Amino acid sequence: MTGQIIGRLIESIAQLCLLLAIAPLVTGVIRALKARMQTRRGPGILQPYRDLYKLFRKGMVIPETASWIFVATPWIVFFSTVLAGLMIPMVAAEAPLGLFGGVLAVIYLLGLGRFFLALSGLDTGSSFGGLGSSREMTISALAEPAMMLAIFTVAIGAGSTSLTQIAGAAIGQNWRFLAPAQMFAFAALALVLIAETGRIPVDNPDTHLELTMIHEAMILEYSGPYLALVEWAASIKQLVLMTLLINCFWPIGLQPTWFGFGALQGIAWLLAKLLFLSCAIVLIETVNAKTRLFRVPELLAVAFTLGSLALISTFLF
Amino acid sequence: MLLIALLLIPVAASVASFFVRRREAMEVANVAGFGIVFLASVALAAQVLARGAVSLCNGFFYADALSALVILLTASVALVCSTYSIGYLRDDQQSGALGDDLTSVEQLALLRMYYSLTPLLVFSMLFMAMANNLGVMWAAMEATTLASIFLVTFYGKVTSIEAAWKYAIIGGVGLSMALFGTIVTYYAGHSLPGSDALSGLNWSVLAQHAAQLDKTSMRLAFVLILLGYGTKAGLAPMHTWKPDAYSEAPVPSAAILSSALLNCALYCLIRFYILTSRCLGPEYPGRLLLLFGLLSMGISVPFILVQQNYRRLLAYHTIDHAGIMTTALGLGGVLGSLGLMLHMAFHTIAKSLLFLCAGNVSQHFRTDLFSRIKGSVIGAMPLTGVVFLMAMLAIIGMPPFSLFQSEFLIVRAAFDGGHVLTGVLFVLFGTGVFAGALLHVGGMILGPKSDAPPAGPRPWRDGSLLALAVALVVIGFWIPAPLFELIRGAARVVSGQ
Amino acid sequence: MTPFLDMQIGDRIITLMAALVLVLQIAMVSQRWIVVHIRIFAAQSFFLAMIAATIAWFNHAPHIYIAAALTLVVKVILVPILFERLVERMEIHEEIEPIVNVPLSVLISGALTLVGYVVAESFYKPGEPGLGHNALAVAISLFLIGFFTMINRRKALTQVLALLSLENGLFLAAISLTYGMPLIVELGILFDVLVAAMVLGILVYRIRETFESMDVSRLRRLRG
Amino acid sequence: MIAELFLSGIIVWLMGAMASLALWREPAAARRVACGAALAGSLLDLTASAAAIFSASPIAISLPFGNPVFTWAVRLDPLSAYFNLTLAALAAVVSLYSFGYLKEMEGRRNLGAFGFFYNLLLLSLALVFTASNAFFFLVAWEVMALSSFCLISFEHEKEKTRNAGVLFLIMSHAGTGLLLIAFLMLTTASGSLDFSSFHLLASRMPPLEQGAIFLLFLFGFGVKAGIVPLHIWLPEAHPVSPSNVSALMSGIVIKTGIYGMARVFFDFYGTPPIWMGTVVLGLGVASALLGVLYALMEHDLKRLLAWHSIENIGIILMGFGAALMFRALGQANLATLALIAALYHTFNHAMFKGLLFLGAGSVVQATHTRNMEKMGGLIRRMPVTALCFLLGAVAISGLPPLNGFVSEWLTYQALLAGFGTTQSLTRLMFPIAGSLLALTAALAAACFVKAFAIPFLALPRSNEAADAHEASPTMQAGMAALAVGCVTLGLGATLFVRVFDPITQQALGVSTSSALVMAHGLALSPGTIHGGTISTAGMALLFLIAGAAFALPLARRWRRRSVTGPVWDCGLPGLTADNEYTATAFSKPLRMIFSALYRPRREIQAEYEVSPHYPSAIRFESKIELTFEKRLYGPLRERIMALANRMKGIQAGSINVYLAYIFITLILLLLFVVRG
Repeated sequence: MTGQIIGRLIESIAQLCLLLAIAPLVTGVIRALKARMQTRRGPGILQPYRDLYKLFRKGMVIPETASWIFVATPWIVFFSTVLAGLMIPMVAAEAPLGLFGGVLAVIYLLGLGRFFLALSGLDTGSSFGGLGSSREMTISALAEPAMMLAIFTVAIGAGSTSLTQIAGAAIGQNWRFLAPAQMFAFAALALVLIAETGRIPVDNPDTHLELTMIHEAMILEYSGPYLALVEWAASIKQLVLMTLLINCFWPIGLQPTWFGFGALQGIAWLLAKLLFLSCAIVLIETVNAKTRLFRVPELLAVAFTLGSLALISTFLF
Repeated sequence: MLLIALLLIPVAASVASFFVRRREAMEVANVAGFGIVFLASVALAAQVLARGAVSLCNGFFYADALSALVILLTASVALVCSTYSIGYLRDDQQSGALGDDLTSVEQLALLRMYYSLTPLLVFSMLFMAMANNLGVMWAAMEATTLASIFLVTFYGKVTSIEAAWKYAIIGGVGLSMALFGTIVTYYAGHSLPGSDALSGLNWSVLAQHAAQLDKTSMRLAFVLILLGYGTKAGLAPMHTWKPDAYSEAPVPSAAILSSALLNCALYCLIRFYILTSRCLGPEYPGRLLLLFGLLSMGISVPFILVQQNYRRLLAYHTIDHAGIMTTALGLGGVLGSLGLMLHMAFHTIAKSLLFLCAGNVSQHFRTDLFSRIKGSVIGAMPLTGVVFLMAMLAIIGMPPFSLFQSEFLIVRAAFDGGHVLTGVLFVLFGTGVFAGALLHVGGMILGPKSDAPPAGPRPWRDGSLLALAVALVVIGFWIPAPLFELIRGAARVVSGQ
Repeated sequence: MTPFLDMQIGDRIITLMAALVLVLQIAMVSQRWIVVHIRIFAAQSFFLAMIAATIAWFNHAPHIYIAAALTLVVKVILVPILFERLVERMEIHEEIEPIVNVPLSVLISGALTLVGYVVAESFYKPGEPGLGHNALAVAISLFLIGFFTMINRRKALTQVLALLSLENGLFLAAISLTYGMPLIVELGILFDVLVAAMVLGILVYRIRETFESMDVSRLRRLRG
Repeated sequence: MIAELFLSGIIVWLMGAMASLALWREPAAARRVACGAALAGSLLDLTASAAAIFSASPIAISLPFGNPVFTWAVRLDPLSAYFNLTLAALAAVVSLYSFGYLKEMEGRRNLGAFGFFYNLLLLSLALVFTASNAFFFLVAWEVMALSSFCLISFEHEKEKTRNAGVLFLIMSHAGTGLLLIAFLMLTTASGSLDFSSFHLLASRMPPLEQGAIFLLFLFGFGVKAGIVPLHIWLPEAHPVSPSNVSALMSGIVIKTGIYGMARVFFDFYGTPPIWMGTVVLGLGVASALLGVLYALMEHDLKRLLAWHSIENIGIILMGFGAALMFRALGQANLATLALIAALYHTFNHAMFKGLLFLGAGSVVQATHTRNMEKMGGLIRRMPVTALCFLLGAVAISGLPPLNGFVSEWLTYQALLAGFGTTQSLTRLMFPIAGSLLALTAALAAACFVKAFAIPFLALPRSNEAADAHEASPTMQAGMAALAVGCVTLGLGATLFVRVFDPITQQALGVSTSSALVMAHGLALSPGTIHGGTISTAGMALLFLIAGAAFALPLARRWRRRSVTGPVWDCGLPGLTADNEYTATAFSKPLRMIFSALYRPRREIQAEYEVSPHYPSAIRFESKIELTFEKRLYGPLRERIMALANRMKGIQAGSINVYLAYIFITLILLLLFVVRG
């Protein structure tokens, strides 16, 4: 009993460190790869760490119109994202906080963060913030059904919404993702991921043009440590979603448990898979242009269709 | 003895108010007379409850629970209306509604006419309710028409004469059909022993030997009776006189016509229904009654939906309820007849109350049209407004008011009897009427206060209003055991079990 | 003379007079002048009284004599006089213009007579003393034609007349079917008829006063 | 004992009604008496029903009213008791709130009448939930409708209010008509009016009747519950009534429809055919989606909340539908899960919707407008209200760790498990419904970002908003109580689910709370073979720890380094409220994306002084079209009225025609007699 708890505790701390550590790395890698693809030199892959470090040491400006919501939001976003991160299997199939919630909880925790981020966007009274919040909430709402369908497909396969169960069911059958249902679901979830993490063609993470930006517009008024928190949370969220994607559909190298040398092997696999996925994302980002906001629904409609195809094909095959 | 008293007192009141000179005297004569009549009717009800059917002058007068109930209802309505009409007519006299160019003498003549005709009307209704001989019953019914015609023309307006004419002619035709029916019934019974005696037309006698009556004649007779007394009850398509007469007559008379007189017409129908169903079985009369009942309910719906005159609205409500009670009669059986009798009692209270409220409104706002009422009734006269709304909700079958109970019983009877279509139509029409009534009356009563001066005190009218209102509310929660027994007794008379 | 023979004669006489009554009714339908209208009504009522008397004679039913006498007094004398007075006082001259034109209405009344016979047939039982069912047919026809006349008339007064002739039908039915109702009932009914005639007369008068015309088809203010 | 408690609650309400009516001349006294009695009665009822849920046998009481034909009988079985509990919990708080809320009206309005109808409403609600025969149920049902009508049209001098009240009463009465027919069909079959005689009766009837009764009940109760397309009265009636009444209306009155359905579906029906469940599930999805979509376009704060009531009713119906389908498929455990989800959400909705309406009430009272565009910045002037409203918003958006999340999660679990229960194509309905539920929840979140941010955050948009003041203490207390309720129902889920055991036992013969609770009450599981788990308490705990350990100290440290400055205003000097994002602007993307449904119309009027590039004033107006009102009910009404007007020709005034009617009838009947 107590042993279990302590075990969970260790796992949680380990995964927590992993999350906090490699989240900026992933962002950095993606940026670097992108630069390379665009034949720019670009920043080094460690740039995000430098940014965070710098921001944390800076002072900050709080808008005079802002209320306590503005101050509370970064914390809520950060904590809820991290908490979501502890509920997914990264290295081992056993999610450290699996007991506290499955995939639904993950989605809704991210939702909680988004909710407050949108509030803070409107809190300052700047029209950019409102613009960002409005677009963010719209897109995420439209992304929701597709995501849910994809997740249902996966969950139905495992007969559970517990990620531990899902991943556990995936272990061993490494090529399961070739099944049509899995592929459709994967595609759907990938599209959703792009929308959720604010990547081209839905949003452009590294621009500050009010016509194009969504996420950046919401957090336009943040500065210093709070900006650092929000950015960090964003990268963690991206990591979480990517991990979710790869470990649910492509469980190669997923260890049954955290303990023993397997863990290192698991981490290695994880990094490899993340790298692969990042490349894919970079590819997509480079070959596509950002679409108009009112084209985004079409993209998500495609995702929804893929999701339902996935369902139907589980139903057929 | 009671019966004789019940008949003589109204006549006395009528004669008295015909000869006295002062208005107060007439008022006293009326109120006192109807007061005594009411007490007598209560006594009669008690007697009937105690000793069953009362009969007098070797069966010329005959009063069972059914008659007792009708008499009781008539008497109570008459009493309330008499107290109400004191305030009402005084107001008319002051406001010159009787006719602007009338001298005080002429006005007094009008009042005299009113105060002496009303007791006559009541007299003929009571007489009809206790006459055993069907022919006499018919004669009394005709007398009610004759007595009420000049109440309709009371205001002497162009429209009121028109209304009176339609009332008289249609009523006359209807009653002649009823008479034809009565004759045929007599013929149907002429093979019975002692038929050529006076008692040959006695309901009690015919009811005993109903089985031996000539079948074909009874078929014809019932059709004629249905059309005839149906005209008086205002069943579609013989209902056309009703809105006109009710909207033109002075409000108290309209109240009496629409509640008490309706009961009387239904009473006649019931008597013949009993004979016919005992002779031919309940299906034949039942189906015809259902047909006319549903038709009346259905016809009243569109007119209520698009009505602009609230007194005509009430008139169409009466048509609707005549239909409801006819349907109940057609359904028959224990439930149906109990529902019918309960509904008769409840409807009498609610409908007369509604007319009295309408009277207050039309006297204060000087119009019968919804559109002309500026501001809200409830702002101008709170009591009337509240009571009006309450009574309207009651009449459209809203619980906790009592009419819901009777209508519930009737619909249940319909379903139990397998008349699913009837039940469904009943509910459908009920909803239609509900919508129409609520749209109009809700809009009239609720609303902003108008800047018009609020109405002054009206002790007589509001007193009568309150009395009825209290009765209406109380009866929804608790019916005095004797009254319920009386109603149940009447229902037994109808269902024969 | 055996009662059987009497019976037949009685039947003949009654049928004959009933036929006359019917003819008069149809004549009323086709009639244009109010005064003549009233007179025809009087004649019709007279024949009714005669029928009543005959029935009373052949069936030895004394109380029918009273009914006959009352009919004579009320319908042949009082009511016509009352109405002719009314006509004079209101100096009505314009003739009746029916809603349906005369030939058609005569045809219709023929058809109604047919209906009357059809209905009466269902009452005919061979077993019974013949006296009656012919008369019943006539009675029903009278009733229906009278009714039709009411629909067909514009003038208030003529409507009242039609109503009364319709009641004549009832009277015929009463005496021929059942050899008269119990006396008191007859009295009550006749009294009612009398009062009704008076009341309607007064109404007619007031209509005339307020509308400067007796045309009831103009009474169309109350609608909906 | 329980019976006495319940009866005393009833009596207290009755007394309160009478007393406040009697005191209508002294507003202050009337207000105190009315609210006091309501509060006391609710507390009594609360204890009674709480005890009744777990009492071994249902408590039957017969009230001393009615007449020999009809008995006024009530019975407290677990289901009734549960809904009574919901009622009492909400009513107590709302009554507390009303102490302060009604003070504003003193002298201006007849508080005596208000108190009368308010107590009458509570009374009739309690009786609706407990009535044990068809007749008495309908009586209570209509009394409830009537008192709601009087409370809705309390401010009847406004025409909008009058129309809303009348529309409500008419539709509700039409629904009652359907119920009447359905009940009487059952009565004819059972020969008695008593509910106990209907138990499982409907399933024994021939299929056609069974279906007819089902549909009659569904739509009869659906009108009151406000399911699409019978919802049109709801967004009209709820906003116009006083806010404490709106809280009751949305919180509990529409739940009477849910209660009725629960009673019918799980008491009168044994194992219904599967199409019934499908219909209910479909209606649920439609109501949820349309409700939230229309809410998004709404800028009247209370109307927005009213639309959300439709949405949540839809979510509840999804649970019912799933439960019915599972029953048809013979999956008692899953049926239990779905039923629990639905009932749980019922209670939750009562809590957070009550909270939101009370919050809206305070806001409206402070700003004298219901239009969000005229509010703003209230979080500074009304901090308590703002906090409570925020909690309510989080809860209704189904975000963890509050109660809305728990019940929606249970619904997901039920729908998810449904896929495996059958091989037929119907199984596809479950995940589709699930994904649409996700869409609904996400849209709701978007909507409540708007509903909280626009009124409470940034700069005030009007003078009223600028000098708004915090609500009175009792009002704050009321809102706080409900907020606490939302939190506890969220964190204490594992404790609360035990309440459902008696109900599911009674309805489905299964009690699963032991299977639902895991890890010593720390986590909640759907009770399916290896379903996932959640632990709202755990999440909250972690949040607290993290907050205490990092957030607070760091925030304090960083504040020293922080300065306040103006918002970035693109260089144009001075950010004013005009620069702020409006509610209309916020919902614009969705308005464009779903324009097929909304059919938006926009009008722009600009006044120019110098050149067309520099307008001096712009007036922008955007309207959407309410499809059902415009396409379904409007034409229907016009048709009926046109028909009625045509039928008026019958009464054309000509006496000859009138006589002709009678004549023709006579001839026809004569021929009928001769022939027959």
